[in-house]
Amino acid sequence: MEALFAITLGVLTASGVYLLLRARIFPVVMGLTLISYAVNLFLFAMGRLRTGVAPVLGKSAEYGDPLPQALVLTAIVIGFAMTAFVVVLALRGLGEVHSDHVDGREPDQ
Amino acid sequence: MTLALIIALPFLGACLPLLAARRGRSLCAAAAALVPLLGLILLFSQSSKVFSGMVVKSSVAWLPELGLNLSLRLDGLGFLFALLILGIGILVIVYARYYLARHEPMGRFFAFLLLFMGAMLGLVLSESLLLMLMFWELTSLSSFLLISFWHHRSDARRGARMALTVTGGGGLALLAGVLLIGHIVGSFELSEVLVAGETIRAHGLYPLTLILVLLGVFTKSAQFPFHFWLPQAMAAPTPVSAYLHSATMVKAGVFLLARLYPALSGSDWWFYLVSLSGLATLLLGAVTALFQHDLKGLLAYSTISHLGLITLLFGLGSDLATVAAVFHIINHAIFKASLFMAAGIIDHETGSRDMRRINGMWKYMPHTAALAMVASAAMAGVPLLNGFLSKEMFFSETLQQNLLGSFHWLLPIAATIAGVFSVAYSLRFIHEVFFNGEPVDLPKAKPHEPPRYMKIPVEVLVFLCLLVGMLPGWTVAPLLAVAASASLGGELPAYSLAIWHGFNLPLAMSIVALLGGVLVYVLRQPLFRWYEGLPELDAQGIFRRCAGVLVDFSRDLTGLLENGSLQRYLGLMLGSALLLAAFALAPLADIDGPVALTPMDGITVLGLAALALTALLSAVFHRNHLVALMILSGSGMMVALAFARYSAPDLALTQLSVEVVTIILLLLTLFFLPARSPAESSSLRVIRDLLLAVGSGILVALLAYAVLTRPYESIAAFFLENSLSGGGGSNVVNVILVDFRGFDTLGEISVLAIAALGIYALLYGLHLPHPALDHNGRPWSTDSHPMILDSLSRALLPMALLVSAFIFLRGHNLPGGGFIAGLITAVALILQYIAHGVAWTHARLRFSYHALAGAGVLIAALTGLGSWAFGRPFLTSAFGHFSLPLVGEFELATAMLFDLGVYLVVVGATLLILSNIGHVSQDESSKEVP
Amino acid sequence: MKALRGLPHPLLSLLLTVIWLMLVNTLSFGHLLLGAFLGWAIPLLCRDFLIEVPRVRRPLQLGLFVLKVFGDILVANLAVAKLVLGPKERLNPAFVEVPVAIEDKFVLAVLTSIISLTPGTVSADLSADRRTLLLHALDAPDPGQLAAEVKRRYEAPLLEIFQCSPT
Amino acid sequence: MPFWIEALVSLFLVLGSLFALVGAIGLYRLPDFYTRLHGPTKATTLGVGGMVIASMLFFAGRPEGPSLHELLITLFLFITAPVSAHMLAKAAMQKKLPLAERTRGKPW
Amino acid sequence: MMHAPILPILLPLFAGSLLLLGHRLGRGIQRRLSLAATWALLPLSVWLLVLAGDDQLRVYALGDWAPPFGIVLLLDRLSALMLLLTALLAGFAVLYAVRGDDERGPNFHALFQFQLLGINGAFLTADLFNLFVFFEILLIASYALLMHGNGAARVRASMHYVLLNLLGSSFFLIGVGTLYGLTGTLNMADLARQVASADATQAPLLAAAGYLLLLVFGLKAAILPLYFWLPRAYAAATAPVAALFAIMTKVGLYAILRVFTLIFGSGAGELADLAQPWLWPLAAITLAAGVFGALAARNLQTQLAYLVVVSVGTLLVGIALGTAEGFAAALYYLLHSTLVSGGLFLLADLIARQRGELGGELQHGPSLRQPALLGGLFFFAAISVAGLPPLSGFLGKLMLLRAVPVGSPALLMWSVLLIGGLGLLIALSRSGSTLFWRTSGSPVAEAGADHLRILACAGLLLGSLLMVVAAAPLQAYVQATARQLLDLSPYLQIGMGGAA
Amino acid sequence: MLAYVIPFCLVVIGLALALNLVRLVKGPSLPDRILALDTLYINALALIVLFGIWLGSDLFFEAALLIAVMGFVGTVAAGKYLLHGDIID
Ligand code: NA
Ligand code: NA
Repeated sequence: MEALFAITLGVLTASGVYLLLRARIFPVVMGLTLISYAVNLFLFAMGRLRTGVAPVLGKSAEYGDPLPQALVLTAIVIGFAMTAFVVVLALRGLGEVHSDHVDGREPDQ
Repeated sequence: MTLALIIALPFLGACLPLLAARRGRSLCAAAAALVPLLGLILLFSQSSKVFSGMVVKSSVAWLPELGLNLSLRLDGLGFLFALLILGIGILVIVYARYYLARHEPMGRFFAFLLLFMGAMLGLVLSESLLLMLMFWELTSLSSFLLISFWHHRSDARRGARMALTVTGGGGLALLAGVLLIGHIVGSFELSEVLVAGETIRAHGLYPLTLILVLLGVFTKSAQFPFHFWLPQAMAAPTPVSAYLHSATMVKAGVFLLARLYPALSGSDWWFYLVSLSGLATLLLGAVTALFQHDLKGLLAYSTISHLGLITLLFGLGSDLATVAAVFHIINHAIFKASLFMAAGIIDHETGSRDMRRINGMWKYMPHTAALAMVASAAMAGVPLLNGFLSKEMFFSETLQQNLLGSFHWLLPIAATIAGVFSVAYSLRFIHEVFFNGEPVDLPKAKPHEPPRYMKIPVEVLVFLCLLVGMLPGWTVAPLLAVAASASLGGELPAYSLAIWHGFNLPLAMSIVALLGGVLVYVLRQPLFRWYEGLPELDAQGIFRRCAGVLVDFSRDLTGLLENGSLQRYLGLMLGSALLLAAFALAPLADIDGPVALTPMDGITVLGLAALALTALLSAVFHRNHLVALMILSGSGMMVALAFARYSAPDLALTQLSVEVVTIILLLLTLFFLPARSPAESSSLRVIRDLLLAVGSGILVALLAYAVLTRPYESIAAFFLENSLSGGGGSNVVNVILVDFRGFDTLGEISVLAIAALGIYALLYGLHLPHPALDHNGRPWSTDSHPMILDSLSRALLPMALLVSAFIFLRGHNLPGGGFIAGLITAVALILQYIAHGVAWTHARLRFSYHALAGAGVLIAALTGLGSWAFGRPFLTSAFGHFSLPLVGEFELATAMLFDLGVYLVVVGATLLILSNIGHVSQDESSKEVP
Repeated sequence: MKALRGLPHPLLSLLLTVIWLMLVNTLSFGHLLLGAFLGWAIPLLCRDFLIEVPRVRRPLQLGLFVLKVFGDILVANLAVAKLVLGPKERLNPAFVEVPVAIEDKFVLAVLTSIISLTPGTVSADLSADRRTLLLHALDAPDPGQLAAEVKRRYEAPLLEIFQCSPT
Repeated sequence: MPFWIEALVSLFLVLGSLFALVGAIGLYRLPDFYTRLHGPTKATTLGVGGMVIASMLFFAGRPEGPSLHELLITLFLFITAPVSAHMLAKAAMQKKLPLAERTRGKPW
Repeated sequence: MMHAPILPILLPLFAGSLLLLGHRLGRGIQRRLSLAATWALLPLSVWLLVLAGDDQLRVYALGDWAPPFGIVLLLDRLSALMLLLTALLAGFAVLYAVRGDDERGPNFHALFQFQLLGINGAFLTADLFNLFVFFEILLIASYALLMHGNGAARVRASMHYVLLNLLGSSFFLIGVGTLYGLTGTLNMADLARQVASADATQAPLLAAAGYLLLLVFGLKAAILPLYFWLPRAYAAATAPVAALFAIMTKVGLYAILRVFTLIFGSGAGELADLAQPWLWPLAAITLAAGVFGALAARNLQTQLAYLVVVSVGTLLVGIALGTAEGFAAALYYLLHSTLVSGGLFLLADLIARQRGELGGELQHGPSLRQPALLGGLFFFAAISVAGLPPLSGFLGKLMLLRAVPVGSPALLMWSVLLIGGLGLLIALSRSGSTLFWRTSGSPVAEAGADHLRILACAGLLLGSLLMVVAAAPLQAYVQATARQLLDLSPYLQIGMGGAA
Repeated sequence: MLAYVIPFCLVVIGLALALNLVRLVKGPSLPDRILALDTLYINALALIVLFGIWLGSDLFFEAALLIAVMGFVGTVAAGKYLLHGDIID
């Protein structure tokens, strides 16, 4: 399963990076979202992939590594804050430079 | 201490003229002159020691490990230079008092002059080479200010910048040279360096060291090929030229030659580099001087030529030549200063410096003319004047050298030619200015003698020319002796300062030079025509062009690197990461680690495949934003399921909630953003991006797989063991969040609060036009608040809040917690915004989101602070199990208070963000947002 | 139940308390207290948002009506399953306009919800004057009959239970 | 766990999942958006209801006692599914999405 | 006393959240609160510096959880020094801001305090993931501060800055994740112990993680090829923000210094001195690119931004050396360049204000209202930045030059440093003579500069002089700091739960 | 018995999810995609409930509840977007 999981992360990353390298802000934001999915899953997987071992005491015989889960939680929240900032920055950009190009100007200009 | 005071005086005194300037020009000058006067007194207080051959030293340790100490030294050479700097300084101050116009800022002028004087004094009185170097660069800086004194003139600005660039740059080379000397000798103190000549010359780095030092010397002393800046510096007020280009600034270079003579001289490298450069400068300066029509230009090239002469003498490497060099330093300083001052008087009185227009001044200013003529004669090397004596010694030395082998005769001939031209340009100066008919078209109609006191400095100097020229043994001999012996660092050779040495070859050379000079001057017309025909070497133009090329190159390069394209920058960053990672991973023998893989099951395979597929498809469909967003949301759901599948219920909850809030956020912005991206990537760009994307994907997959198949020992066991006993909760992830690593969480909610603040500021005053049509060109529905949604959303709110409370309260022991609870509350309230609009909702939500977020952070932080009262570190948790009748046992934990803070921040920040975006399309009238 | 001072929405409070007990899955006294507290506090907190629910005149009839609706949902689903899995030609999709008499917003919302959950119909739109409900039916050979059926089967009982509109 | 409970759980699970599948099939194969809307709104909702009841029964057999909270999910879905469907139908009509040819009473 | 290390974090945290809570309070109260909180950092950090001066490492275990399990703060000489520098810079920046720049948009002071929270936290934490969190705090605050006042140029600059840093944050997480996945720990000292004992099957993976971190820090530090966000961002920022940002690149350099001495430093076994071979050439090309940028600049603020790049390259030379002398020189230069860059950004604003619409454009323009004052300050700052005597820039450069061992690398680094200095001399003399001398007409500015603004600007610039006067004790401090950094054993004690 | 029933149900729900995904990708209209997404959420809810039974764990209840809440709000927001553009107006 680890191989498939790793490949999935790879596909997520690749799709995200491709989108990140687009010129318009919305695809870029989607790329960031995909990358953050990949990164969060990666960080989470560093506690290893196991089933039925949720780290809630008394609910199972064994427990998985809770630390990466806590880290990912933090990362998700921070990622949300950042995404929100970027999209609003894009709105501001729309108001100030009238373009959704990441360089703040249409390529011909 | 005295030495330090001599140096410090001008720096401290620089404010005196600034202060005195308001009280009148004479007082200002007097205040300025007071400084070198005091310096002279202090200097002379040391004279007995110096003349007895002692080296006066003082040292204060400053940065000993750096080799930079405040150590000073006064020996004969330093004395000589200090004397010139202070003495001529006083004269220049007196002169400038009358030279500067009434409207010019005299206080500032003298302040700059005193700064420069201090730097020069520091330079010649330093014992530490590093300290000397500091003063060296200070002279460049302060001379920059002096040369650019008339900064409204572009030639002054450019001349100053050129001088600074060349001499400052040379200073940097010198710094490297000095550091190498320090490296070789192990000390920067002159007393150690000067006795280590053998070691230095034997060292492999000697040639490099010498070249670097000479770069400093040659740039400063305007030696070929760095001579070009000096004539440009003539844009300075004449007192500046008189000071900088006779006795001080340009002499700093030859001072260094004299200073380091024992340490660096005595090798072929020295001989060839120094003497050939000196020779070239000597000839070039002498010849070019003749053809200058500008009075100061002539003097500038003459200065270059004389500096060449001095350099050549040092280059010859004999003790006698060194004596001659030191002697010529003195003589040149005296006559050149007086000549510049005379030129300044002429300029001042006629308004011009063009010798073709200034004629017949003898009639208008006979006194000045007489002084100038004597000084010129000294410059030409006419007997009975000081210039003659040192030039005679020079001729004699050129005859003595035998380093050029069979070409040894070249040097005396070249020296004679230089002498010829020297006489010719001196003659031109005298003849064309003071005689040669009537003035032509001068700006000032009736030239006359300058004020009485303006001439006094010139008179003093000319008197000295005569005195030294006629009574050398009585006047200059002791000074020369101590200075030369200090430079040589040992015994003086036998030499005679007599005026008459009998008929000998040097005398013959002098006579040839005098007669030849007259001849050349008489035949000057064809020479002038020849010179005009030469391709013009406009140093300023070349310099400007060089600077232009440099700037253009910089602009091209910078534009090439920093082309303003984010895609390029991101590509570079990703490329760097791939490169570094590939480099790191190359030695990895086996990707597979020893840990066995877990088996596959159908539903997980399907889920992961769906995740990968939706990700891929959202990239494929990315140009249609909304379609891609919908597909992307599918990925988000799959991620949540993956968390659930692999034992992370809290993560699944969080992912889900954040996902939905993000979708709402993106939908809010999509309303304003274009619905589609244009197809604008070139196929090359697409290929590049695909390569980077695939590379990044492979890197992440590889890292993940490699790590997952390797064993690890984690600190997790500690958390599992202590969660209940130490943290009071059985949901270990939550206990980590609010207790073990509560500090991270505090940071995380700060990020959220800051983002909300920043977003509020971003949206402040932003009003985007409400698109009238949807992306297909149809008008939007006017039914913005459908009745069913309206009713049911209101009915759902209490239930959602209840669920929120449920998730919050059980978070410590079961999946949930303040963060998710906060998002549920926020989403439930956002639903009200969606269902009823901003105005309706705001009317019912009467609290400030700002304050809510602030209160949240504050509560969390105060909870952490509470532990201080119990002498525990920040964020130390406490919990207890309590029991009440009927209710039974229940738990209270400070962590819950902390979690409440988290909850409030999430609610406040999320609502602040979303409601304010919603507000962007509102009319100005309904602004004020909580 | 009448609204009391300090307990403005007793029914809602009760409902929330019950839901709380369901949520926590325990019947301890502590949770009863907590649930009651939340049931009291939440309506207070969001009192400006709460929708007016007309008084129930016939509680018993309401219970029967709920059961009937659940039965209809089950039956409807079997029917829909048959239509979904069967050949597409068997479908007779139609838009049907149903005039509605209910005026109360909440009850109207309940009606549209029930319509959407039951016999092959989805309430697609409500006219601006809230007088006409537009339905989409998956299989309606006779649209007129469908409209009448909806009015008879769902609207009439609701009107009776809540007595929210003069008929 | 007693056999009859297990059997009941199994029954509800199978029924629930099959209804969910029916909803998905409807979403997949029905001819236009409006017809597709019916599957998820009804069948899927009911399917989930079935599974939730199965879950309730399953956990009721454990020492902690009966588990009723799953019912809330169903309750919630029954309240929300019509609203979602209504919003989407309104949106589709706003966009004038194409109707299956056989549709009668076309509103435009 | 015991809580000392956390105070520089708590002070801005409480100030920031109070400002948030009272965001409707009057400007005056907000300003006073912000000023008080910022200036209180100064005595506090002096105290911490004195505390750190006894060469003991002070560990503050948050939540009373011992390392490596809980998060710990670490106060050593390096962190104390960085805190002091931040306090100085921030104090003057906020002083400048309260004269009106804070009114250009909402929430300035709260954001400013949160910015300090992030910076101070990053300097104090000894936990790698916590470092990530503080990085994010300082980044999000910097995004918002960069946009303070809004406007097209700021939007363009911010977009690049934000997006590049978001990618950087992803790298950070992957790096931290990989490290955790192999070592099972996050405490830097504990990581150092684990990394040191890594075998050949793990080392390449750890190295990859290390390089990802290097990239992240390099992005913050603005090292080529990652500095491109900087010129526009710094040039576009409001003056007090740009001044405060002078410390931002230094946070990246600090992180490089910390992580690549402790975790991947000389004691890292197979991975010893992981970054050093890359830092040499990077330092040189960064410096060169910065100098060319400064020469190319058409606008004063842009030129100053490139000077920041130059300073990064310069002090990276010292870090690349990996020796105590190199570190000491780099730290001295770091102090110098931060203060002077900060002061220069304020000065540029003062100048631009007196040039009307022309602002900082390097063209012939109107006369200034206070040419002597501003020109004098500019001359002073330019000397310092170009590394000419007698100011701190010279001493810093001298220390660096002396720290480079004589040999073939010296040839390269000396050349780059010295020729770079010449380039700066040319660039600054060009811009200075244009701004102050290529003028005509009467001044367009109605009045002279605000006194408090001048005080803020001059205060920072005079730091350069102060650093010369106090060069000896400062050198002693930075040398002791460098020695402390290179002596790993006390640090490693922390990872094992002991407070060394 | 459950040992056979659960895998069967997993396959059935998996199939349903796959069909949802097909509709999500295929569209053709935006309401179709939103509907598919909404259905995906509810099927995911079913999957999670199934998961809980499979693992015998009641830790999945909150996730299921949350999907119900969040999926609804997401769908409403998207629906309103299509309807009115400005979802918070
Ligand atoms: Na809106
Ligand atoms: Na129906």
